[in-house]
Order: sequence, then C-alpha cells, then structure tokens
Amino acid sequence: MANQTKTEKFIIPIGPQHPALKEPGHFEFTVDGEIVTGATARLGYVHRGIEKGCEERNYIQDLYLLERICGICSHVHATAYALGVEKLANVTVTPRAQAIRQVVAELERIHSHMLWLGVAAHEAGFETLFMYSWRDRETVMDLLEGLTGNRVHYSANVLGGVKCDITPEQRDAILRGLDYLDERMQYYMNVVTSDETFLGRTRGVGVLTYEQAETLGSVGPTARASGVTRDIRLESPYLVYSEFPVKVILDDGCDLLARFVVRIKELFESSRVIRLIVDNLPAGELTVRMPRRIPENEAVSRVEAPRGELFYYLKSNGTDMPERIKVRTPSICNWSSVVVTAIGHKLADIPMILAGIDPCFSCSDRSVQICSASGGVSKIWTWEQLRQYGIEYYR
Amino acid sequence: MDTQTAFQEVTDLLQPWARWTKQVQPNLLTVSISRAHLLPAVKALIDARWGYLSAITGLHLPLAAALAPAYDGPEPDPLITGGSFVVLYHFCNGDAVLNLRVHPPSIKDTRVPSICGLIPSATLYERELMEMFGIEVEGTPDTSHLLLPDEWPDGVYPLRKDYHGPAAPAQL
Amino acid sequence: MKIGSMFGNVIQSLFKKPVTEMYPFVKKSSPERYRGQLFFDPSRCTACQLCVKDCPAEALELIVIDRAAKKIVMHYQADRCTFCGQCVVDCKFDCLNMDSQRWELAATRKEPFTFFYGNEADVQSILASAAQGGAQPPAQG
Amino acid sequence: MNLSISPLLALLIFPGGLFILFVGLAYEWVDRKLIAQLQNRIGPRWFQPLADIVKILAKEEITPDGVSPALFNALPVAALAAVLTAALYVPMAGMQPSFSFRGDLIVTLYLLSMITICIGLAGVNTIDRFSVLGATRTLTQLFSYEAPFLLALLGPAIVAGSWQISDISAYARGHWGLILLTQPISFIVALIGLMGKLELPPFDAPEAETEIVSGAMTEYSGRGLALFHVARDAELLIGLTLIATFFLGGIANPIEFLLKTLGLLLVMAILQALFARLRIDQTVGMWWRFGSILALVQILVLVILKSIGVL
Repeated sequence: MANQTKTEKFIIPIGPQHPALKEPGHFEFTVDGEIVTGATARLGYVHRGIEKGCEERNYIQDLYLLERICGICSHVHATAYALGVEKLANVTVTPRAQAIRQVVAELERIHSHMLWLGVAAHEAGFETLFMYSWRDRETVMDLLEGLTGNRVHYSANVLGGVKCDITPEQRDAILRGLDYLDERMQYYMNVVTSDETFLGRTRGVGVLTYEQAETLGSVGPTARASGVTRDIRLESPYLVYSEFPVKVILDDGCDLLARFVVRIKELFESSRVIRLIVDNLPAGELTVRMPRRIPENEAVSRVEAPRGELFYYLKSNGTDMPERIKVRTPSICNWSSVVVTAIGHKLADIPMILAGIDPCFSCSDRSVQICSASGGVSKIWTWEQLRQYGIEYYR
Repeated sequence: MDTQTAFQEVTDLLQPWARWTKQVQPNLLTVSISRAHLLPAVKALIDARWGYLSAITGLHLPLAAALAPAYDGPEPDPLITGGSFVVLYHFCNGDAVLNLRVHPPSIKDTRVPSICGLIPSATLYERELMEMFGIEVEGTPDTSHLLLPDEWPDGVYPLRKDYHGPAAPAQL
Repeated sequence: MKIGSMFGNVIQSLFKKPVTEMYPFVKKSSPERYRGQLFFDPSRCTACQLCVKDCPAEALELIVIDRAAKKIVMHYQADRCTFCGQCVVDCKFDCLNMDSQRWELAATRKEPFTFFYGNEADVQSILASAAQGGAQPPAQG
Repeated sequence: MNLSISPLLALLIFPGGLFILFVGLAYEWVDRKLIAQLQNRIGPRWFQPLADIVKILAKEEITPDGVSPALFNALPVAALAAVLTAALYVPMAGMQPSFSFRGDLIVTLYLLSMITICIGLAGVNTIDRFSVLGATRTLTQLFSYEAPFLLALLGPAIVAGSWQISDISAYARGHWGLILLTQPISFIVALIGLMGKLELPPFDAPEAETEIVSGAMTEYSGRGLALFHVARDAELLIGLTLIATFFLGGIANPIEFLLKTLGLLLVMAILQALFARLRIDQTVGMWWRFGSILALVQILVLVILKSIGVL
C-alpha cells in the first residue's frame, strides 16, 4: 500500500533489433511516463574481429578488409589506412592521386550526409523528406559508381595511389551532378529551417552544450554543431586539403537543428571543394611503387570522416603483415553524448537524438571473433567451422 | 600553433615524468612515462589544455620484443614470461600527435591506473583494453563487457598475440 | 516560419513519373568502370601468383600445369569475390579483367559461382584429375 | 431511392459487411498509391492491401503471456462490429442509409470511436511495454481530437436543425455552397480530426514505428491484427462518406460518392505527405489550443447567424 505513491518506472529497450536502428545496438531507456530519466548503451553486436584479422593478413589485403569496416564511409577508412602505410613506408603519393582521393572522399561525404538527412527525417516521421533526399542521393551514388566502379565499396585506393582517373567526361558528369545537388541542397536547407512541424521536432531538442561537447570528446558535425572547432581537414591537412582547403562550418545552436544546419552547409562546402579540384586537377602518375615489406615503424593517421575524426594507429614489424592496427572511429566518441543528452527528453525525441550523431554501429564494433548465439558445446567458432556450418545449412 | 612548437611545449610540460622521448614521425612524438606518473602527466596536459584524448591503444609485445623493446628504457622486468603490454594514450593537438607510452612490467602485472576521473570519455577505451588484452585498469567505473558477447569465457583475450581462436573443433 | 514547406515539390510529383525503376524489366546499363565478374586469359600469364597472394577474399586459385606452355587454369569463386579489383591492378600482363556488364550473378547453389578459366583441354584435365581424387582439390559442391 | 433491403443483407453485404470491407481496402490502396506518387515513388499494386489481409489471416495467431485471452480475442471483433454497424447509418455509395432514426449522428460517432477505444484497451491488456505506451498515446490522442471532431460535425447538424444523418444530408444537398461558405473551419477541423482518428501521419505518434514499434497493436498477429486493419480501413471509408455528405453537398449517387470521397482522400494524402510526425504533447496542444477553440467559435458564429435568421 505504501508503495503506491512511488511512480512506476518503465524500462524501454531499444534494440538490438528495432525499427529505429538501422544496425544492431542495444539501449535501455528508463522512462517516467514519456520522460526519459536514464540511459545505457551496449555495443558489440556487429563485432567482427577486424583488428585481429588485420594482423594475420598482408598490407594489401588489409586495405580491403578495413574498407569494409563501414558500409557508408568506406573510402575514408581505406584512405586513412593507405596514408598510414605510406607514412610507414616513407612513400610519397603523387598530388594527382591525392586529389582524386579527396574528390572521392568529399563525394562520399555528400552521400553520407544525404543518407543521414533521410534517416533523421524518417526518425521524425517525415517520410516525404526521407524519400526525396534518398532519391537525390542516387545522383551522387551514380557519380561515385561511374568514377570508381562501385556504389558503396569504391575501392578507389591502392597502396601508393588510386585505381581510377578522372577523365574530362567524368569531370563534366561530376559538375552536372553537383549543379543539381546544390539546387536540391538549398531546397532541403529551406525545408529543414522553415517547416514548423519539423522545427518542432528539432529546435531545442538534444542540446549538447559547448562544455559538454568538449569534455565528452565529441567529434565531427556533432561537435561543430555545438560550436567546437574540430575538423581534421583544417587541423592537420592530409591529401590536398592544404591546397584546396575547406571552411569549417560552425553553429552555436547546440541542438538537433544545428546538427541539420551544419551537415547541410558542409554539403555546399564539399561541393565547392570538389569543383575546385576537378577544375585544377594536378598532373602526374596515379600510383607509385610500394614495397611489400614495410620496415619497423609506427604511424598515426587521422582523417575527417563524414561523422568526425577517424584515427588509425599502425605499427609495422618489418614483415608484409602489420604488427598492430588500431582503429578509433568517430561514432565511438559520440556515443557518450547520446547517453547524456537523452536524459530529460521525451521518448519520442530519442530516435531523433540517436540519429542526430549519425551513429554507425559497424564502425564502433570492429575486432575479433565470430560467435553464434545458438547453443552447443563451443560457442566460439573459427571461421572455417562457420563456413562449414554455412555450407551444411544451405546444402 | 605549428607542430614543432606544440612538441616543444609538451616536452617541457612532461619533463618531470618523461623517461625517454622520441619523435617517430614528423607529427608523432612518443613520451614514455612510468605508470605511477600517468595521472599527473595527463592532469598536466589537461591543465595546460594541450590537445584532447583521441584514443587509447593497447599493444601486446611477445616475449622477444618485450625483452628488447623498440626504444630502450629501464623497464621491462627481466623476469617476464609471455611478453608484456604497452598502453599508448594518443593526444592530438592540431597536427601534432602525442603518444603517452606506459609500459606495465610484465604479463603478470598489467595494472595501469584509470584516467576516467580526468577524462570521462576514456571509459570506452579502457573497457576495450580490459576486454581485448586483459589489462587491469585500476579504478575504471564500468567493467562490464563492451564489445564481446556476454558469454565470452573469462581469461581469453582476443587481441593478445598468443590468441589464435579455439584450437579444438566445435561440434556442429 | 511556415507549414508544409515541401508543398511545391509534393504537388509537382503528382504529375511526374515516379523515379523508381522496375528493375528486372527495365535495366540500366552499368558504367564502363563497373567491377563485375572476373575473367582470365592464360595466354600472357606468367603464373607469378601475385593476384592469388593479394586477394583479400581468397577467391582465386592458380593451377599451373605447365608454366612454359602457358597451361594455366584459374579457379575463380565468384561467391567469395568482393569485387575489389586488386587482382586486376596487380597483374602486370593484363591477364585479368572485370566485365562491367556481367553483374547479375546471384544463385542459390554454389556451382554457378565456380569458374575455371583457361584452355578447354587444361580445364578438362584439371576437372578429370580432381574427379579421381587428384592433387588439385575440386570446387566444393 | 427507398430500397428495402432486409437487415441481414444490409449487415452482411451492403452497406455493411463485404462491400465496406472491399471498398475500404480499395481506399487504403488509393491512399497508399497517392502518397507514393506524391513522394515520387511507384507505390503498391492494386491488390496489395487485400493480399496483406489474406496473408495476415493465414498467419499463426499468438496469444501472448500475461493477457486476458478472452479480451485479447474479443477486442478486434468488437472494433470491427462497431465500424460495420456505423456503416448502416451513413449514406454509403449514395444510397439511403439502411437504418435511420432521430439522433443517429451521435450513435454513429460513438461507434466510430469504438475502434480507437478497442485498440487502446488491446494495448493496455498486454504487458508489452511498447503496447502500453502506444495505448496511452492512443487514448491521449482520442481525448484531444474527439471533442473538436464532434463539434465540427455539429455545425451542419445545427444548421439543418436535425440530428439525423439523412435529414442533414438532404439539407446539405440543397445548401452546399452555403455550408462551405459559412463553415470552412468546421470542414477543415473535421477533415483533420478524421486523420487523427485514423492515426494517419502526422498524427501517427501512437504507432510511431521508430519509437514504439507498432504501438498498441505490437502484440497482435494473425486474425486479430487483420480485423483491426480492416476495421481501420472501413473507418476511413465511413469517415470520408460522412464528411462528404455534410460539407460537400451530400451524396446522391455512386459517381458523386466516388468523386467526392476520392477528392477528400487526395487532400488527406497531401496533408499526410507534407508533415513530420507530431509528438504526442504537440498533438494534444494543437487540438486543445487551436482545434477546439476554432470549432467552438464556428459553432458560436452559426448560432448567431441562425438566431438572426441568415441561415
């Protein structure tokens, strides 16, 4: 009887499988009515053992393995790794190859941000914006496909350069595509900042103050929407970012709306830089020779992925296989900001806040072992056993 | 601030604790400190607002490498078996990257202090160290599994060099 | 400060054809650089095995019967292939190329994914020796 | 047009039963197709809603733990029964209502609310967290749009001086220009209220899939889900018929019925495509702050106009 006064607390589990999540992750939100009072996160559902796998493959195989960490920003992973290995081997890649890498990276940023725009609109129940932004994203996907030969895993990099050149026809196609995208991006900017129903879902929601963003170590657009100047493209220019610099986009709104504005403005910035590069493409070879065995050394390679700073630590040991590769993806830095900002919000805002950092679960979980949830004596399977199981299963 | 100035500044800053310092790459500086000095060193970096913590990397040096470490210093313990660990704290400041290198003496004694009290976001990296290498992080707030499954066996650390997956074939 | 900002676009769409393409009926040709199925030409191959070494998916196997006579057979498992194109880059003699128009490779069994490239007679001999439990393993069924 | 249909036939074939089920499914298809077109997509093929229902009917029905099985099974049936009964009082497809008595407007409106209440109860009945949250939202939303919706439909009733649907319909046929001219607010509130009733976007917070999966109906599968689904489609059809009858000058024949209801559906589809989902607090705030007040003002204007003899 006495307990009746205590309000009942609900725990809403979101995930591992949930319509709001495009990839598996698990969150538990304690709610009081509609208000969230607590949040915890659990990752690791798409843990694939990539860091360990890299230690058992040669440098070239690792390039493609690491590219598959993420299905959205595959090029930045390959670029960060290639830049790191080139540092280890003391190889300088030609400016033309660097410029092409940068074009692909910026096109990928456009693709990733537009994908995010659609996902965030979907979380807000704005299906029309979702459909339209994904329709227009096809343009940039087609450009990437025409340029590199694939829609998602471009594999534009090789160690020591790039595979694909930009021909004059492709340059024209890119410029045409960007013209269309610029127009559409202006339109989405207008929709996002003017539509009252959408503003009602974004303005003042998920506020992450400057101090919080600093102490929690947020990166990328999430940090920049809170006014924190953190952009590797400026801090530590790689590729040809020193010749073709981007302007940092800041917003001090700190809320979801600011994150929308920052990402869309970054699209304009990317588009501007791509135009500059394709018009002034440096001449030169596409690849330089890379040694197969890399002398013992250490290197750190940092790249600005669409979601923020991507950090690679590489250690070589003189053989053709790396000693250790550590990948720290931007999503992992931004997780803590979700858990902090979610508290005090309505449950309805949670999917938006989650989507606001543009989370990438595959990026957060990388390394180690293939496991099966089904019973059995050993729950840990080697790759060979799993393959055998797959063959048996489908026979 | 250009890279060399930043390195000069951090070298001065860490002077009291540094055992050795080496510039490995134009933008990468390694400073080795003893684990007892980790917290004051990190505190000094934070107080001087020198960069931010970008990641923490664990390294497993197998026996031979551990006995002859890349850059010689007073450690490691000669009695080690099974190699030893190195923990690298990566701090980034503009283009400059500082690797704060802590080298626990042996595989038997892997304790390093937690820096979560100073940098709360380090918890994810410290949990990863504990899961993947079995490095004991003293005083870290959360010790639950982060990446590995809940039913993962105790004492099996996948990123150690002697780990190659279970040897015995599972019954299918 | 308005409601229904997408009104213009939405109304326009009412009178536009949907952008969706009815895939199996309408087929868009893939771009020239598209990486589809891999093909191998043994006439210039020197059996350097670089493509096999660098394949991240272990999809390639080079069976050398007689290197001097260019009796080389490539066993290609398209279901393992990740279509990264590294083997094509590696090959100094242009023996490998990826067909930009052959990308509809889906199947429910393994056989349609297994390819043996090489001279007809060599492939036959490889398959025959495999059937007799020869040294070279056959493709798993 | 005084058809004498035997009550059983009316309940099972037309306008209740089969007719409303199939036409309701067809209207759902039109709605989905229109939204798809507005979003520059292709949308489902014509038999998709029917195929969905057939498929769900064929699925195994699971009664989850912790529910009262009788209630769990009875609620979908009650919802569908209420909607089918409501169909008997409206001039479906331009025919005279099968049954009619003084005050049948009120009965029809209550019958239409039954489905929402049934869905809410169904959600509270289960112990699933998503269901309970969805049910809370469903019922909260019910309390917010119900009053404005009722007030909006009251307008034509006041002007016609009757609570009987057939009387209002006859009056509206004669004075449709006048009704639209004097009661635009009622018309808009009624249309948007219908969207709230049907939990269509932007009022789909009770079943917001990105938050609470499928809301109150999360635990339903098989027959129960199919019945709720069909009931919802039937409600769409009846609601459109009512609004067309009251505000667009009545429905005299099937062609007029088709034109007017499909026209309304197009407007609804455009509204659905235009907005982001409202949070439940925004929905409630909107209805009480604007919807109710506007509807009340409208009624007040009508009463004044009527008393000074303009109407």
